[in-house]
Amino acid sequence: MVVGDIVEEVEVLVIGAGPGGYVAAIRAAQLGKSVTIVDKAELGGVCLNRGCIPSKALISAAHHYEAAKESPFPGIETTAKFDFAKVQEWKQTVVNKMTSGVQQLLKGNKVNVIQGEAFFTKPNEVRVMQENGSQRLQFQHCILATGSRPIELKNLPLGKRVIDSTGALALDHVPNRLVVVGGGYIGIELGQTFAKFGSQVTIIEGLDSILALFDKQMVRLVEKNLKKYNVQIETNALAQGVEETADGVKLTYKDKDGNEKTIEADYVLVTVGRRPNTDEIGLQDAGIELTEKGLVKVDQQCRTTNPNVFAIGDIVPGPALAHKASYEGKVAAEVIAGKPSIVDYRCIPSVVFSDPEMASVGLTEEEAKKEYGQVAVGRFPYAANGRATALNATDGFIKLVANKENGVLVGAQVVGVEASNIIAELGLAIEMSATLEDIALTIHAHPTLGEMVMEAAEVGLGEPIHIIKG
Amino acid sequence: MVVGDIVEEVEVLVIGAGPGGYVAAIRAAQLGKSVTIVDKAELGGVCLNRGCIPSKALISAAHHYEAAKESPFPGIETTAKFDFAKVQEWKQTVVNKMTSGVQQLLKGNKVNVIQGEAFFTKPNEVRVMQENGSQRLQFQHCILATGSRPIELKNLPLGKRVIDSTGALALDHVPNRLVVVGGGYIGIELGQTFAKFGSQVTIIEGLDSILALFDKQMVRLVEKNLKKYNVQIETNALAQGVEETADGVKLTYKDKDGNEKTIEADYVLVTVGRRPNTDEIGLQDAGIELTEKGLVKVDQQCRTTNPNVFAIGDIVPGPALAHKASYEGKVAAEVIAGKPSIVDYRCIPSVVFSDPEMASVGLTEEEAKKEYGQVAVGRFPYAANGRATALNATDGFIKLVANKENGVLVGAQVVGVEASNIIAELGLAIEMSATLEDIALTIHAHPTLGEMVMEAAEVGLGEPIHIIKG
Amino acid sequence: LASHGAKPAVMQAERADGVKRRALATPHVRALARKLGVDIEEIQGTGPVGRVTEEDVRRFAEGRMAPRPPE
Ligand SMILES: Cc1cc2nc3c(=O)[nH]c(=O)nc-3n(C[C@H](O)[C@H](O)[C@H](O)COP(=O)(O)OP(=O)(O)OC[C@H]3O[C@@H](n4cnc5c(N)ncnc54)[C@H](O)[C@@H]3O)c2cc1C
Ligand SMILES: Cc1cc2nc3c(=O)[nH]c(=O)nc-3n(C[C@H](O)[C@H](O)[C@H](O)COP(=O)(O)OP(=O)(O)OC[C@H]3O[C@@H](n4cnc5c(N)ncnc54)[C@H](O)[C@@H]3O)c2cc1C
Repeated sequence: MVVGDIVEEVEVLVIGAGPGGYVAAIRAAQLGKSVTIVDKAELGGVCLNRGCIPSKALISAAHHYEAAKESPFPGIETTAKFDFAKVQEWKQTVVNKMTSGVQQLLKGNKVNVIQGEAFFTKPNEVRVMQENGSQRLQFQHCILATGSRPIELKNLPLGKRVIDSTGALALDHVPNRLVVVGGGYIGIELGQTFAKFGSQVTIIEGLDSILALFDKQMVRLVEKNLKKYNVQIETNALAQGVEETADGVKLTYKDKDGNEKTIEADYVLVTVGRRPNTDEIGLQDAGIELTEKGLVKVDQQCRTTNPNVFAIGDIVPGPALAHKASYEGKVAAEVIAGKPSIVDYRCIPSVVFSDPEMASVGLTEEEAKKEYGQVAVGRFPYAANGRATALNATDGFIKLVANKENGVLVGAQVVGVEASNIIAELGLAIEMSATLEDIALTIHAHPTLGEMVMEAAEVGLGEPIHIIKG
Repeated sequence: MVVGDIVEEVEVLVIGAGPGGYVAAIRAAQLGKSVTIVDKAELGGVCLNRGCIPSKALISAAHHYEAAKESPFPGIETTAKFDFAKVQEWKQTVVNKMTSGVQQLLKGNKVNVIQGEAFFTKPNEVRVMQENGSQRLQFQHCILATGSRPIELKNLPLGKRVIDSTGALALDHVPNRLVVVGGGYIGIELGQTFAKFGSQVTIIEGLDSILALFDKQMVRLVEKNLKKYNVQIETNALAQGVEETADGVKLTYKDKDGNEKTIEADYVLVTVGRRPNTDEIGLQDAGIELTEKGLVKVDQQCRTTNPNVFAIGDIVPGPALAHKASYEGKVAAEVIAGKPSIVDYRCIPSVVFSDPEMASVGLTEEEAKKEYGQVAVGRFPYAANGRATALNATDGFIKLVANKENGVLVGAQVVGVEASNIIAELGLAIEMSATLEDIALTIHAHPTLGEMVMEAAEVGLGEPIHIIKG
Repeated sequence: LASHGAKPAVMQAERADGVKRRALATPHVRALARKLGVDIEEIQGTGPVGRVTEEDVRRFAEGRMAPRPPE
């Protein structure tokens, strides 16, 4: 390991190997660039190690456990028990499969991987701190993808029993009582999962609804399922402080009427948002400016105020989602390789792996009304779909929102089984400027959940087949 | 009930209340027509009563049983047993829900429903035979949707132990040994379902592969799963005859080497195809001509050689699928209501609810090569997808086929978990003449199965992220 | 095999039939062409990869666009 002042030259340097960085590195290498990627922790970033992948593994295990614990199919009797340590072990094999996949992909694309923490020392140079020393790297172009970390609240400092999403994903047992502070998608996904495994869960939410960014009618179906597991939801409630006791933790909060309350639990899970990792990488030394919110300022090509440095993913404005990070990663890599790419999407889907699943893309009805005045809306219930009925999963609906003037789809929301997969067609539809008529005239296979997309479009056109016109 | 010679006048008469007929009736009524629909059996046709819906209900019950019997999730231990009579009862509630739904939809759209068997007596008149007499109906327009029935082979006459798909769906117990003659999609769906419930299944297929209309590489994954259940597959084998014994049935067949063999079973299920119900409805009296194959000749508007009679669904050329019948039903209804509709689809998806599921839309690689010369193909494996890994369902792939000249998607095949839902986006893509680039640049949510669609498009463009470029 | 000899009106469960080489246009644009009484196959598309757009159909229907030269 080189210590000190020998400077290595790299063509493209990527800092951070999450879904933004590693995708950018691969694309840049594919386009002929010589690429080096630096990460201070595991390849795959938050997403593969402490985010999307481990959470979805636990969610699918919990779902499987639940489906066998209480068979939804008359005539099929099932029983289930679990060994949480083994579930966690399996989750880790899923994570390892994905991260070693990233390692192979980087290798296969001849990307040079360095383990270490990078910070800028000059507009075109970083220092990488490693276990046994440090290294200087001078770059022609740099892609910054350092991601984000959980917000820690002053009055709820992390500790043995006050944990963030990373801590919750690493628990070696299922807590008896779990309090989740923050009912956003991460809090709900994790809270519902532990509730399925048997935790008594309470959710403390500051706003007047959990999952406040989603349609109220969608959220109602998730709340219904949470009730099944005796999850208590306190909305308009403000966490005040915590006190760790010998064998637990006490949380005090103000409930919606302003009364101070105390709740005891084994763990308090704080999921109140994430903050960008922009504070310890010497951005000022590289002439990289931040927005008021502490995010990196970028143009349409993901270029920062330093023309040789690009930034992508959770550290730049926009929804903090893995697929947005990857998309931007490709754009930045292509721009560096001389292609005329820009960030030019019409929509970014967002999916919550709650039970039932929720997914949304483009505008909601209210947003579309503001934007276009008149809108055409088509809503179709799972209960009227043959496949959903045969799956015994009839809770849910699909809603399409179109600009009334020209019929072009501008938004869609889905809640129900497989919402995460149904949303794909609707994202493509929006990107293609498909109209409701385009969707209604596209033959969808019977009996599939996709038929609901076609039928919702017919409802929007005023010609529903499988529901009575209102 | 009117017997004899009083003739009732109807504006639009629909014969057959399957997914072709009932959808046509609803659409015609919506467009202001006064509609009467006649069916000799239950509303919903084969599809709801003896086809898609009951088969998919049994398939999902079997899937659930299997998933609990052998938990695919380490750390989750489950057990399962079943009571087939109760499963059948539940299946019937699913069917009843759907058929009573159709009844309500017809009522809500003010469609007049008559129970009885119709046949033409004149170009604009039918007689309807009912339990207590008959009735004459004169129509301005008629939509013929009499569907199809299983083919009965001369040498395998149906009996107590030689059954067709209708008989198999109605079994009140799981046979110990089941022989399926015909490895098309219906045979495989039913055979695999009974195998999951514990039957020892043998499939006798005349061609050199089961599911011969599908890509060999897709079929291989289904075969692999069938092997897990010890299903024996005899290809290039010809059933010769059956003999019912006291407590079983013997099937003789010629195997691929021409050797005559005998196999004993509890039931022989014959699924060798279906034939159109065009033979007993007096078509010649109405001036309605058939094709050489016995299907009703129709033009682009579903009009028969009798200009006031339209025909749709399984009795006209094209794939015998419920969604094709419904699509044609809408076209015929709209034409009758004076709209300029025609049968104008680019593609019809077909789905097999095997394990894993298979789905196909548009052209295969070979077909596309013939049509376009050069093609671009993108294939992406489930094993490289995060969601599939977290679901522990990594068997499968997605394949996209584009016209190389302009990049326009012309076909797609999917085998793997949720193929039935993934195919929806690809059907829309083909109808929209989306290019591989359109699909690759559409942001697909992480971690979802839909990402594979985007990645397959990137493979087709030569820029894969999550697999190494071959 | 006797069954193969007896060929009544046999319908195989056909797989999806092919995508024909036809004008590139979405279902909505094809429907619009029918409403306006024009043959979409005659229209020279101006959209991406030669797609016939809604605007192309309207212009063609109003006689503001020449038919596509025969190939
Ligand atoms: C519990 C949870 C569940 C989630 N579920 C989903 C989901 O289902 N779908 C979804 O789209 N998103 C989900 N997310 C969000 C998703 O994980 C992020 O949006 C995504 O990881 C952002 O990618 P990124 O590349 O910008 O950064 P990150 O994934 O955060 O990666 C940043 C990388 O940079 C490295 N790094 C940071 N600073 C330095 C430095 N100075 N030097 C070297 N390396 C550095 C870090 O070690 C890290 O590996 C979830 C998040 C959490 C916490
Ligand atoms: C086991 C099985 C599984 C299947 N699975 C699928 C699947 O998953 N997906 C799919 O798309 N397709 C599937 N199919 C095929 C699908 O069922 C048919 O394509 C579809 O039902 C055809 O619809 P139709 O309206 O043309 O006719 P049908 O559904 O056959 O309905 C015809 C109706 O006409 C009535 N009728 C006939 N003659 C007369 C008369 N003279 N007078 C009055 N009424 C009359 C009949 O009683 C019947 O109700 C399956 C079929 C079977 C057998």
